[in-house]
Amino acid sequence: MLKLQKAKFEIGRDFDRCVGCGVCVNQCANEVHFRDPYDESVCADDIKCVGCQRCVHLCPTGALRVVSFASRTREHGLWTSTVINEIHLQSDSGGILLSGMGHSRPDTVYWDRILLNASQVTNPSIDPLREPMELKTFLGRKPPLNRKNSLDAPEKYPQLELEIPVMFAAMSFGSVSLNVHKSLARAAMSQKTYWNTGEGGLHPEVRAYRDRAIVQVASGRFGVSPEYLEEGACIEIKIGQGAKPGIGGHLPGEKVTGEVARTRKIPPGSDAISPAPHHDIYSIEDLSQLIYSLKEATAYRKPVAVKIAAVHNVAAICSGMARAGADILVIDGYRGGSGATPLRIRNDVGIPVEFALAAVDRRLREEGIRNEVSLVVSGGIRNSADVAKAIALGADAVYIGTAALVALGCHMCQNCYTGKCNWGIATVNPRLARRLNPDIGTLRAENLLRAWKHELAEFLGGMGMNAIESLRGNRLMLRGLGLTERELEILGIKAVGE
Amino acid sequence: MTAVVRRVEAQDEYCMGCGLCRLACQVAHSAYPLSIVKAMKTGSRPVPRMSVESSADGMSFRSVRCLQCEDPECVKICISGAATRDEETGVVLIDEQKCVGCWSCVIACPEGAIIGPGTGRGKAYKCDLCLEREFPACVAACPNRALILREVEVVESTTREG
Amino acid sequence: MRYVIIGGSIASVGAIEGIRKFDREGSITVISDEPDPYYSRPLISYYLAGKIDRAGLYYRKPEFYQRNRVQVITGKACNLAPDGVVTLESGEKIPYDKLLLAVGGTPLLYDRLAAGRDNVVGFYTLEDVERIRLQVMPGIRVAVIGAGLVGLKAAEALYYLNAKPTVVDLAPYPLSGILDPVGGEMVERHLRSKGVECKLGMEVSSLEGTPRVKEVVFTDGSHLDCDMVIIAAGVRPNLALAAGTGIDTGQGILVDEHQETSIPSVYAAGDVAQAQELLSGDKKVVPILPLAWEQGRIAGMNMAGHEAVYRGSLAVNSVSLLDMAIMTAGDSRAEGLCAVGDNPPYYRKIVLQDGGVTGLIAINHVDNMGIITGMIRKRVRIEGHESLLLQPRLNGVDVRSCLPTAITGL
Amino acid sequence: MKKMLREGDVRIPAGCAIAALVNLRGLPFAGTRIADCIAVMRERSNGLGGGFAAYGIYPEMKDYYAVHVFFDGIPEKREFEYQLRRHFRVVSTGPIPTRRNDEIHNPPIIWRYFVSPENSLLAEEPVRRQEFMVSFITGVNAASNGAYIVSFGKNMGVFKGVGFPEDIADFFRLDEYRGYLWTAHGRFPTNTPGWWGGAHPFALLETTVIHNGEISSYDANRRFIEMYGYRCSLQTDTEVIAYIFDFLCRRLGMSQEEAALIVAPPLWDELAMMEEETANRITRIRAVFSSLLLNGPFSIVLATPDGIMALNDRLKLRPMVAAENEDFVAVASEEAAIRKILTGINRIWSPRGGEPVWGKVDLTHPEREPLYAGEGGSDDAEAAKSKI
Repeated sequence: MLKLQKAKFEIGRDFDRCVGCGVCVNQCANEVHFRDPYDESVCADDIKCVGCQRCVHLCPTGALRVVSFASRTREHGLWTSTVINEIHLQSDSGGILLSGMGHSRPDTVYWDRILLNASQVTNPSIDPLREPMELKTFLGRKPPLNRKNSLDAPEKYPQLELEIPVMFAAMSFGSVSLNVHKSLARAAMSQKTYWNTGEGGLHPEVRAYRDRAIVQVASGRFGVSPEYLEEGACIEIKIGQGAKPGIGGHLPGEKVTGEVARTRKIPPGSDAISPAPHHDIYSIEDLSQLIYSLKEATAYRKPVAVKIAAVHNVAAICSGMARAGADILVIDGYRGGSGATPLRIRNDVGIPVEFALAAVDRRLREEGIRNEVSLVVSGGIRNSADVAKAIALGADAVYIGTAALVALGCHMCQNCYTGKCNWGIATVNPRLARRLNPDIGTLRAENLLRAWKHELAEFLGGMGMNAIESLRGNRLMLRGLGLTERELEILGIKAVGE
Repeated sequence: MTAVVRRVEAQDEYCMGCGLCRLACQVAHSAYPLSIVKAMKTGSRPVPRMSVESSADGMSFRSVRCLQCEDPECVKICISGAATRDEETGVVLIDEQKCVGCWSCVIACPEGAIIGPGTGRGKAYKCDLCLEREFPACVAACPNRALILREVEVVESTTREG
Repeated sequence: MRYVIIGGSIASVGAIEGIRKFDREGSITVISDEPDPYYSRPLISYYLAGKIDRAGLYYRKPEFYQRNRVQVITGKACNLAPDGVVTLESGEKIPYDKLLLAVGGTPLLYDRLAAGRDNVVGFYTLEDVERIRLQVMPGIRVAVIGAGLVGLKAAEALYYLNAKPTVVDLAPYPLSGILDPVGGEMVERHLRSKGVECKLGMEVSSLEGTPRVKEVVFTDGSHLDCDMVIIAAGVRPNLALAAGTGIDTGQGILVDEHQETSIPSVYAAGDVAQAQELLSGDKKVVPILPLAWEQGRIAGMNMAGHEAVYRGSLAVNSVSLLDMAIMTAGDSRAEGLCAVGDNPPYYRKIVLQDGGVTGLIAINHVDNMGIITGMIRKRVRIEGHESLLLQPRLNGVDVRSCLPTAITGL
Repeated sequence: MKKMLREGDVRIPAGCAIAALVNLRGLPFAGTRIADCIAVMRERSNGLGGGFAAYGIYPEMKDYYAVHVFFDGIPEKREFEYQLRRHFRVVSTGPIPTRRNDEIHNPPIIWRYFVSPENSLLAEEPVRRQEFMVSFITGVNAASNGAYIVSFGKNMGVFKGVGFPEDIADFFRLDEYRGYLWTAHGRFPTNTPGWWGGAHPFALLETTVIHNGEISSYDANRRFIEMYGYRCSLQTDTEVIAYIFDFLCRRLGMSQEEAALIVAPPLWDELAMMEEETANRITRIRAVFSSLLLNGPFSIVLATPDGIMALNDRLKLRPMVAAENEDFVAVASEEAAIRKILTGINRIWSPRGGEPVWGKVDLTHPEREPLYAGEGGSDDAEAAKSKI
């Protein structure tokens, strides 16, 4: 049967420059490049190319170009080439369309429609090069404020202490390589923030960074044991994920190699299936029971976070989670990434985190409990401006997943689920995983945090502040550009010029 | 007597078999060290002084190069005096002019680090640590820091002089 | 401390370097009967072929003796008194505190066959080569007696000089000392394909013609016409000096792990010494260059009062013969696992004993063979992974990564 | 043309002059002195706001709450009085005496009531009563029905309006009042239509706040404090600062020291050098009350019947000078203003950022004689003279 699926990219090779060194051949796990056995020249099979740009980066003579496949269907506003290609793919295979990473449609990125303030005349901007800038943030439950407030019982309120309000989001060993864990764990350690194990257990080689680890308990309960719970600084219950709200996860058996299997405590080669719901959480009171079970198991020494995907009634859900005992609420917007997600779910389920955050923060304030819980958001945080805006909208801190992977070399080819990540990130294949030297990965992740730290300090100084907590929930520092009245109202911000 | 000498340390754990080190070595030892394209396309291809081997399953790789032994077998076995060890730098060199291509060093080197028989040049070649460069070309070219230049202190032992 | 070294070749050089490593003050005297000291004997075939010039023969800088403050006496030692005096033929007496005998070997057959003939030469010293150079010319028919490494290198040089060499040996195939029949026949085919004739399995009965030999006569009655004869049938250790001194000898001068002879303060090294062999532990004479230097150096260090132990001889040979690379190491002639291929022909043999490699032959595709030599030397056990070592090219695949580290010890 | 927005409709940044003078023995002196002080810093105001808070001015009515109110008109006054009488017994009422001043234009109706809580409606328990009164005051002010409660406290009052502070002092005839603690404020708002209610000091019960600066963290502070029942109707920094201190000190029962630690905590770097136990305690407090950190430039004076606390932002981005002699503590934006009114200065200094300056009144001090010769009442002047 003729396959209707079309190449997405085409390889351009400048033969004047190509010296036939074969780097492209040995680096492409998709076997796009190959040596012609007859004349030893290097050729390419375009249809296999996922556009990861690995060969382009490694070609020592700059002889390669990977460009969009030029041949397109006739223009049509509705039936675009992408739409047609997707249908062809499904009629070829009969399967669900899979993808990696987060929501891909260029819908309004509300972060970009929100602008930050700066001081002029009536108050001075503060020069971060001269004055101390404080980004320290505490996550965890705070005592209710009353005359008998519990400041003197700190042991009842364990806190995570962050030197930058940016943490590395949950990405399990198995979905990413151990070198990714090492890189992020070390960077979190040196920059004094936290990294998240994801639902895949804690590999012995990253145990050294457990003081900065958030251990995740998800519906598959992979890797969970009393020791594992003890090892993290914080326990996160994952209910949902922005890339695939309402559905479970699936790590195919071929990725469950010896190390992954051991860390997850499952037989090698078996599919690691995380069910859609936790089968012991069918209601809010069930969640509460799990939260307190985990707290009991760790003697109330660690904060417990609950992560959900941003969905329509997120405010009410978060209020319930806070009252059910969650110390940290994590909201993952529809742009949140994933190693594997059905394309349709990824692009069409969930809501932007900007609105979810605004709604949740407002709701918790209306109920007077905002100060008692911490709010962490994730899902498409791309840069320090997004971080500043999220904090001004009301978040305590953010998680970055995709941005961290991009720092490690990800080029967003969205083929994570194939396990053929040419950048050594979303793979456990030892041939590929070794491509991410964790020494380099650590440096790159650290550099990203350092750079964002500098930028956050500049934002703060510009707004006349020297402490991040003065930005938190400070929506007066935000103005909306090109947003409707209703959007502005939900975001709780004024329009530019107001 | 101690001396501080250069060593290229290979972290094979992070060698991804791209072979850019080998290419850089070739170029650095060619007539056109500044242009990969000219180096590789003008005249006969330059000989690399080191190589990268993959494991049989193709899952791991190993940088094969001269370790600049303190008591080098290649120097001991060399019949022509082409192989020498420089006292000051601790670098083992093969003088292309003197080498007669007997391959004695090839059978003596336990690292398999000497290149020659397969090149058709009739001369043995080996890593000279690119002494005239700030970094050996292979180290500079490695995209994954699998090759690291270290300066180590060694206790000098007198071997055959050049 | 007075050090005296009899002999000026590679073992002598090693000894000077060994002594000077620990003793910068003591006097060193070298007694050599060759006017040209410290040249590399294996290079004489290259010199003959014109691949290198005379200066290329010296593998130490010209100021080597001067820098190491060595006194060189050209002469021949004829007597050795164990109480500390060497007497030269000239009658000169040289006292010593430590003595090294690095007197090398004497070519076999040469004395018997060459006496009185001016076109019969050995292939051992620079002097031999200079004699050949005076006589050789294109088209000349040369009988090379001995198909060992020396004989074949001589034949190769003659081939390059457009002479017509014929290699003669009693053994049925060339390099019989280090190769097995399969390898030997491969070498023979190669020689013949280049036009080098081989008369193998033939015993030389006599050389006919005086003062110039005209033909070689074999024991089966056949004969070979020739214009020149080169004797390259191997060497035997020069034991003359040791005779009657009380120094224990076998095939050569027996030495302990410090290269010291049975008489204290008298050492021996190089082709004359019979030192411990690495694999068998027996004492053997292994007349190859790297071992001579190593033994000399060990002897030198011990002479200077620094205890150094000889690790044992391992026969390692590599020769490029008319563009064929031939390598052997260890017990190369014993039975083992083989791989043979064509185009270009290659041969690989691994001799195994007690789970470790003890010998190897490689003809062509010889890249990285040192790895296996290293395995022999370190007695690495490779059970179950033997076939890896037989792959036609080790190049490109890392043998070591295939071997579980637990058993390689690498 | 659309009417310009006033405080409460919009947030208006402003610059200011502040001054405070407190007699540590609780001896009263005339308002002339604080007016002289603030007048020195005339260029720090622009004539669009000035005001004073005075403590100890109604000794004869000290058991009743003095309520100062602005009205837009008679109907609004009538409506307010109806509300007031529902909850309080009005003991005395009348306009606050004013003097004609050419620089003061369009004053509102300015009225004063002395009231006592109506027992039937208010619980005896003081905490509950205060709670009620706060909600009454904020309720009236937030409704913006044309009635604005300027101050509501015992033996104290706030006098403020649109104009330079020395003109406001003259207008309100402050030379005729004698108090032991005075604060003054001159304002430089960045918009023109000054509103009398928008002038400072800001008062909540007996606590008054004057402030020079712009709190960059305003909305973070506001959104936090509004979770606890406050409505920041004026959208000014001063208002939110007053609420924060009210929340911390009155509602949570903290000391002013602790409150100062919350609004201007030591830098983390400084904490690292402190004793571990102290550092841990401060860290804990900051973690819990992080949203109450006042960030951006400010110098504030918080006045209560028992004294003042003056505080600069942590980086000292606004000027503030403090001085003391044997009997007085004075604080002002500029040193010259203090030198104008204080003699015999023992110490004059520029307090470090985040370090509170205290001027606590010893109300039990047996000696009740004024020291200042230039003070209003002739009796006092003579007494002072005799002392010199």
